[in-house]
Amino acid sequence: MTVSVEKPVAPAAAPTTTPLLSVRGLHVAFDSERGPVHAVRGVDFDLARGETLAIVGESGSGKSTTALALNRMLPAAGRITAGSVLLDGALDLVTASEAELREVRGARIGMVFQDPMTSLNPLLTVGRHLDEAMRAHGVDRRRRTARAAELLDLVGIAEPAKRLHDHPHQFSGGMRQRVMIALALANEPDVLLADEPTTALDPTVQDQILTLVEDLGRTLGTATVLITHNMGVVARSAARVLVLYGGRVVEQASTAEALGTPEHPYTIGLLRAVPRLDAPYGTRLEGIPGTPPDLAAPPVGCAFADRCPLAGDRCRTEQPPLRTLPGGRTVACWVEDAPAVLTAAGSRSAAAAKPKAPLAEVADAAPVLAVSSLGKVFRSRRNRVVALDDVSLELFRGETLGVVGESGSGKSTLVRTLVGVHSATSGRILFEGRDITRPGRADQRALRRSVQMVFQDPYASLNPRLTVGAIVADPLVSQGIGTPAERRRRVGELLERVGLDASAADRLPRDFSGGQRQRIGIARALAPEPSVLICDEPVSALDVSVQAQVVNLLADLQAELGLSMVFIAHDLAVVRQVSHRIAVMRAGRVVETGPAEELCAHPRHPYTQALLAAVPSPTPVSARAAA
Amino acid sequence: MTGYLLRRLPSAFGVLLLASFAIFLVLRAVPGDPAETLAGSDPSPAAVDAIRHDLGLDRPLLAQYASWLGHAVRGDFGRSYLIGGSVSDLLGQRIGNTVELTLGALVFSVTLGLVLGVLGATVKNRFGQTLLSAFNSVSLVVPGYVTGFVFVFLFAVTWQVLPAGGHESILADPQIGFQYVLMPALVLALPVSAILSRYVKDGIEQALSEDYARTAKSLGVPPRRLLWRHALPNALPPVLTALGMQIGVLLGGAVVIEAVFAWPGLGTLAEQAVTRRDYPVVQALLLFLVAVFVVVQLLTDIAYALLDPRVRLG
Amino acid sequence: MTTLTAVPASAAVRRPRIRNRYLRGLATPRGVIGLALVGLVLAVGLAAPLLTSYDPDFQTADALVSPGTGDHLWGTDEIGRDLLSRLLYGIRSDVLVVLAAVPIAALVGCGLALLATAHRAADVAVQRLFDLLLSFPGLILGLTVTAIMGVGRGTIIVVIALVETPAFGRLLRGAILVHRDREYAVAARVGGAGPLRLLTRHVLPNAADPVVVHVALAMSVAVILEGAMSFIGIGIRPPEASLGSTLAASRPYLEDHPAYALGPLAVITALVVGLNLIAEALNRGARR
Amino acid sequence: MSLSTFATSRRTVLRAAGAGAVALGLAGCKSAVDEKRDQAAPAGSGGAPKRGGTLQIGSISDLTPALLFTQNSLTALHRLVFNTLTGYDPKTLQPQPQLATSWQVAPDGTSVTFQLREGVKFHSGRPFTADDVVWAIQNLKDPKRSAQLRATAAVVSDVSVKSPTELTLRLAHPVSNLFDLFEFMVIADKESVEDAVAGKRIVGTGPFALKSWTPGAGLSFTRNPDYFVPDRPYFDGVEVRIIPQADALLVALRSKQVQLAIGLSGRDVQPVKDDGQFSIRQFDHGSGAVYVGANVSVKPLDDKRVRQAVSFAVNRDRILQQALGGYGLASSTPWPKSSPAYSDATAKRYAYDPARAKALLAEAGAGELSLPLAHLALPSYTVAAQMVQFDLQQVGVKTTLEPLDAAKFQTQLINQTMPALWVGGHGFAQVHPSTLAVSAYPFNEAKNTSKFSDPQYTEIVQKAWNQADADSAAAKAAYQDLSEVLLDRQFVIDLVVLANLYASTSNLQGVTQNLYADTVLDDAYLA
Repeated sequence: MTVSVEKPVAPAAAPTTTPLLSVRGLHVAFDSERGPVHAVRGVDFDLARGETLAIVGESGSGKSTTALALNRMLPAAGRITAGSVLLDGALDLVTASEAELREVRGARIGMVFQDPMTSLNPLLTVGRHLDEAMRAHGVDRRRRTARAAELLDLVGIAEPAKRLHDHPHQFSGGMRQRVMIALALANEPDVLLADEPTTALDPTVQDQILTLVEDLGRTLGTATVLITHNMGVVARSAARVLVLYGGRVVEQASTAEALGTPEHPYTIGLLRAVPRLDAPYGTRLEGIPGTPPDLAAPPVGCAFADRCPLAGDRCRTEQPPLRTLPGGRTVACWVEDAPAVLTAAGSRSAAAAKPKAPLAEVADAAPVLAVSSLGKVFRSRRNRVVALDDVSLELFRGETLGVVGESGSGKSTLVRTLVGVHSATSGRILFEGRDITRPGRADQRALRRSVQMVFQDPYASLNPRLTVGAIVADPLVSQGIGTPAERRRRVGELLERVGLDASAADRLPRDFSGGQRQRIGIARALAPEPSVLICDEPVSALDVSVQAQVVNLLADLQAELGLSMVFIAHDLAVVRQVSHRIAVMRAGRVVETGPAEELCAHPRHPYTQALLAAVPSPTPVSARAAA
Repeated sequence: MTGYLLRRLPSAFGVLLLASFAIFLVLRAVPGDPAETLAGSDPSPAAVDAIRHDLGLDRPLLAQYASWLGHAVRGDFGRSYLIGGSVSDLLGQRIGNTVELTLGALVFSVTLGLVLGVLGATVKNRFGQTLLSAFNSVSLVVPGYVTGFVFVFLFAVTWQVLPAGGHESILADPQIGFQYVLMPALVLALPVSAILSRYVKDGIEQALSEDYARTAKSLGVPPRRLLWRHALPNALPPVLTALGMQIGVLLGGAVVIEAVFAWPGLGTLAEQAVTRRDYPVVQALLLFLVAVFVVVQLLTDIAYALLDPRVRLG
Repeated sequence: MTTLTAVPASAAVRRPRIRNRYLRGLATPRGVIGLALVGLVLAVGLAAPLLTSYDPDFQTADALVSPGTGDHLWGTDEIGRDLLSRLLYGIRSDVLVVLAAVPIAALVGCGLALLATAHRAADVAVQRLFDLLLSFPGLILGLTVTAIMGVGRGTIIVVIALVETPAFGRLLRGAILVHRDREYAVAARVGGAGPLRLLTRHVLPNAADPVVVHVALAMSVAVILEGAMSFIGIGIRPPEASLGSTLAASRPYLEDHPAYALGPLAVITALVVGLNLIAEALNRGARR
Repeated sequence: MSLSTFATSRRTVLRAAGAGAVALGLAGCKSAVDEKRDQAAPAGSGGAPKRGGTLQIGSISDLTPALLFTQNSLTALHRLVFNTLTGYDPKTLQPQPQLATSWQVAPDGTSVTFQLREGVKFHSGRPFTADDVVWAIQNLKDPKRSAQLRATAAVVSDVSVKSPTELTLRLAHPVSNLFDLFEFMVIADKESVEDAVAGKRIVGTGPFALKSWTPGAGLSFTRNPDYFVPDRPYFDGVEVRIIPQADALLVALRSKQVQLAIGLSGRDVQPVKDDGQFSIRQFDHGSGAVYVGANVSVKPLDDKRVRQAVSFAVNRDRILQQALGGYGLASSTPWPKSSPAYSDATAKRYAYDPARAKALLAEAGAGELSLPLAHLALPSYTVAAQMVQFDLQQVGVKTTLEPLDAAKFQTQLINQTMPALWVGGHGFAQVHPSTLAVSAYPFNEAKNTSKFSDPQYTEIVQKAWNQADADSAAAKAAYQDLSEVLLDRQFVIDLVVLANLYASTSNLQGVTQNLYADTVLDDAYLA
């Protein structure tokens, strides 16, 4: 199957059928205070019956907007400014009437959204949801009732007839996503648009959902457009990939080609930034420097030019067209032999990376932080939740201890108990030999100085009313360290240390991107020169290219400052990347601990094994089979 | 649900008890003596003392409170100093009238609030929006006695289609009763409807921007059904909370509106009882208002639970 | 650190012209109209002695003169006082009430909210107190307080303060509870901020938005309440003019002398609409 | 429904069509507006009194049963339900027979014998006898009843009943206002009197029987078929609707919901004054007077010249015109024109004279004064107080107004805790002048709010009260002395004698009131 865009010539390679969905020159703009934001700037692709197409990109690439634009589901501020979306080669959804669109939505095109927690109406039962979906397309009442249970059964929900009467909040996240899928498939649509269907889910659940989508697609013959930022998901589920950047398609190829031999510098960079479980232990991640372009003022030339190591003058002044390469894949880049040039550069930077300090060097010392039989119970008026149950851990000097677990495993409670935000219900916490389970004033002060924390959400963890300088200096002021002048100087140093300009101190957090904010959070944590740094999912809210930057920053800081670090994440591959040792948590307990590499290579506990198995690898399936 | 209610009840009673004591004490701090009020324009100290003794006002304060509370828990709120009859009977009747007015106003304000709110959320042209928001501002701002006067002047004096004031029980004669309640209830309802319509509008707009509305839209649910079946129910809980708060406003507004329309309700009774120190009436009245507040809060919670399965089934 | 070149804060993110979010909210059409309405009313109130040569209490034998006839621009009331003067000076007395009552309510309410969030036992007590105050409709509260304190400005101020205190208290209490658990507040605690610093530096600046917005709303409620209290005869102490008392006194003459009522009605409307617009503008500014 | 009603409602609907009433769903329905009108309209028309129909009355104030035996604020009750022994002719102030058919006063004035009407029955069916009169007198003596004429009732030292229709009262001393008592004292059914003060059941002998009372809403009366005056009353029934707000009451009248409005002030009735559909009756035998009280224990008000200065400073005519709509009598004495004590000369004694006031103040050595001025926080008193304040300011007396609610005003009045000056109202000047001095609290010689006491005043009051014959020349001279002493001492500075106003639709005929302002509907009908 070939997609030729520059000259919309007759489809030579696939002449037998008209594509199910044919998108040409799609432009979408959003109204904002700062003028129109051009979120999608000329996207073209075709979708054949039964095909699974992945649209990949980081936040702001326009992938979700593209999906929403296909059946005109854009929010009020968004509008399609140009282009066409032909369904069956006949009906242009861009110009179709609302009535025609309603006929299409749900019946021809079903959608599954990212967040199963908010995508279902909390007031309607699951049965009612399914009923609504079928009612909208004229299915009569009797059939609706019968089919609702069938659909739940189809998506693998036990006791479907009974659960029809339950409300969404009575289902877990994964189950809700199954309901969403059942809804989307209720009227047996030809196209399923799945917008990040697994992003909000834990790896093990993610795996199940992807399998379900694949199976259903196969059995029902549904064509699937899978929107995701996760290369691993692409690798396991899609036949063809469309890589978006800055609202434009930069590369389009079969999954095997795109992941195996990427052509565009951005695709290459993206793949290099993804942490892999199968990479040799100690390999350094490669981030893509810089931030995505501002689409309120889109760059004249290639959108990636600012971050591209190969960018030349032409890249900055002229937009590269999609070139069709042999084999039907297309790429939008002025540089003809990007992969070759980049491989040379990449190996240089890989060589420059410092290997991780071996664990043996530090293991003989006494632990900096030791936790024994820690328990934490939350009591509300109605119920009692055991968040931590008999947790024992040790953190040695200069070591990074990774803690992995899915949502609800108690990992966040653990760190918050460690830094004294929660008080422990039972057990003991020793810091440098001192019992700080219930710290006195002096202990508290020492603890604040020595143990600092980096938070998950780069948006919520910075006080929006304070300047960056004030935020970074806050621990210093709180702990009475230094004079104002000294503090100012130190803030400058810290900002530069984490890769920001010292002038950032005068700005407010909202002026910064997610990755930059996370750097600010790290600078704040480093301010009182702590010996222990606790990172609570510091990268899980970040895009892959940025995630790699932050992971590298943390690794470097750890090595250079001799920090002891607790690194919490739900992504085993990331944890393996930075940790010396890993502890796996589940339901408030530590189920397995061990040296990072060994634990990943030879997991003992079945849960660890399941976790490892569920991590999707960005290696094409064909390549994996060959390996 | 039942358990939840049972847990709420003690605190509700606590508020009532606290209120009863506060009310009792505060009233005694008010200068002026009911016995002197009753003693007429040529009182002798003997007359005042006789009346005071008759009313039991010469007993120690705490003893008065204890005996009042003792009777009150059995539903006996004493006898009105001025009107003579049992306070429970008197209040029962007045409460009935005020409830009639308030319920009428409630029906109007909810209906108007919903209609205007839904219009506000759906009408997109600029002129319509301006018109709606102007109407809301005016309803919110113009005091009830002015609206009341204009209405009375138009409907009762000029056109003579509605009675200018007074009250006929809507239960005794629905058709006539309705005509009496129409104007005062509407006047009382206007500002409240303006507030409610804002909550409805915001709630619908909020609900329509939620992910689940997007889901429904993606399923081809028609806009009308999206609005009524999917968005509106989700918009209701905050409206309900606002409504709970507005019940107090309605009762308070009734004081003025009842005066304008000669409606024999709690408002006029309150004014009379307070200015003439008819303690038993004032005490019972204030306690009733606290009870209304407590009950409305409970009802709001219950309605919330009925509307929202997350609370109900939690 | 070779891979980490300093990343400049995205140049494309333009900074808004006005830094303060409240001012930014007020600089919208909504806010400007609101400010203009309120400002106009305040200005004529302040300039009252310049705009009219009549003492608002000066009585003449010419009662109920229509506007534009004789020496009185806006006519006279039933005891021959100049209505324009009474209107302009009435603004002053309303503004005085509002400016005294709302800050008192805000301070007391916020103080109680702080107390409530500091201590569990205090919380229960404060919550019950708010419940108690909220359970009495404003006018009934007004009647009772007036019975105790007598008619006068102090009474109105107390009543408005009593009505608005629980509103401020609940708003701030709720906001503090929310913001105290936000991640940035946890971060500040981990950074070593004590309870006081946490509150003043981190929580309060963020929790203040609803309180600031409510100041404008409370002022409009105060204006309306003053009118309603005057209606049932417990308003500002005579002979001083207030908007509400003038409006109440005008009732018998609505038909023959509509100007009598129209003046205070227009001013009250302007004030309340203006304050509501300001509140909305502030709210939008704060939300951004 | 009669033919004429149908016509009315059709007309109403047609008129209303433009008003959107059809949209309100009222067209063709039963109309509350018409219903009231229909009840009121007896069939036919002509000049002679007509029987039948129900009179709709609107009243500002409601019944206060606890105050049933005082001069009640609900004036539309007493002479409907009750009768008295005698009733004054308002013009001559001569008692006329009512329940008593004739009476003889002993020449020394210490006893009076009544012959009572035969065959009179209470609404309960029980016959009225002399025992009921005995009981009525005892009842008024009970301090709990707070009757204003208790002092006079207390003079009755002994009663002897000769037969069910004849009794003799013996008095401790002669009193000139004896027949004020009999005008005042309603004869209630003694068996139900406790029910009456509790508001449950009020039984009398009057033209109408009280059918029901809904506190705050209204009272409903039906015709007493056994009324002792033949063929009276004309109305089948009377409905009293309580409408506490003056403007709401006026609107009720203008929309013809009520045919008679009671309790409106001169200010309130301005909009209908010149409207031919309505008429305003003014009863100038008065319902009391507005006055400025002076607390003589406050310096410099202890100096009567200062009090006289206040009296000269106030422009009574302006208050009459602006605060009372011109209804009433500007006067420096408390007496209405019908009173034997009234004279033009005394009424005009304190004509508006600010210069004289200033001179008097200077003479008394009172410089710039600043005094509190209390008043009842009711609209007309508030307006009057503001005018007094303004006038006083013109002669250099600054005052601060202190509005008081009814209860507080009463407390301060009784406990002599009024500030330096206050504006209030008093009654009891419309009957025998001595009643004022013994029954109106501000004037009471023994104890009054002004804390004024003067042996000369006491002597004059006693002399006026103890007259055996209220119409004798000696009595009239005593009244003149009373006027003079009041005008000289000025502890009560009278401003305006109020007129009682009845605003009604112009077809209402025959409505009168007695000297205590109780509505009399014996001869009333709608033309």
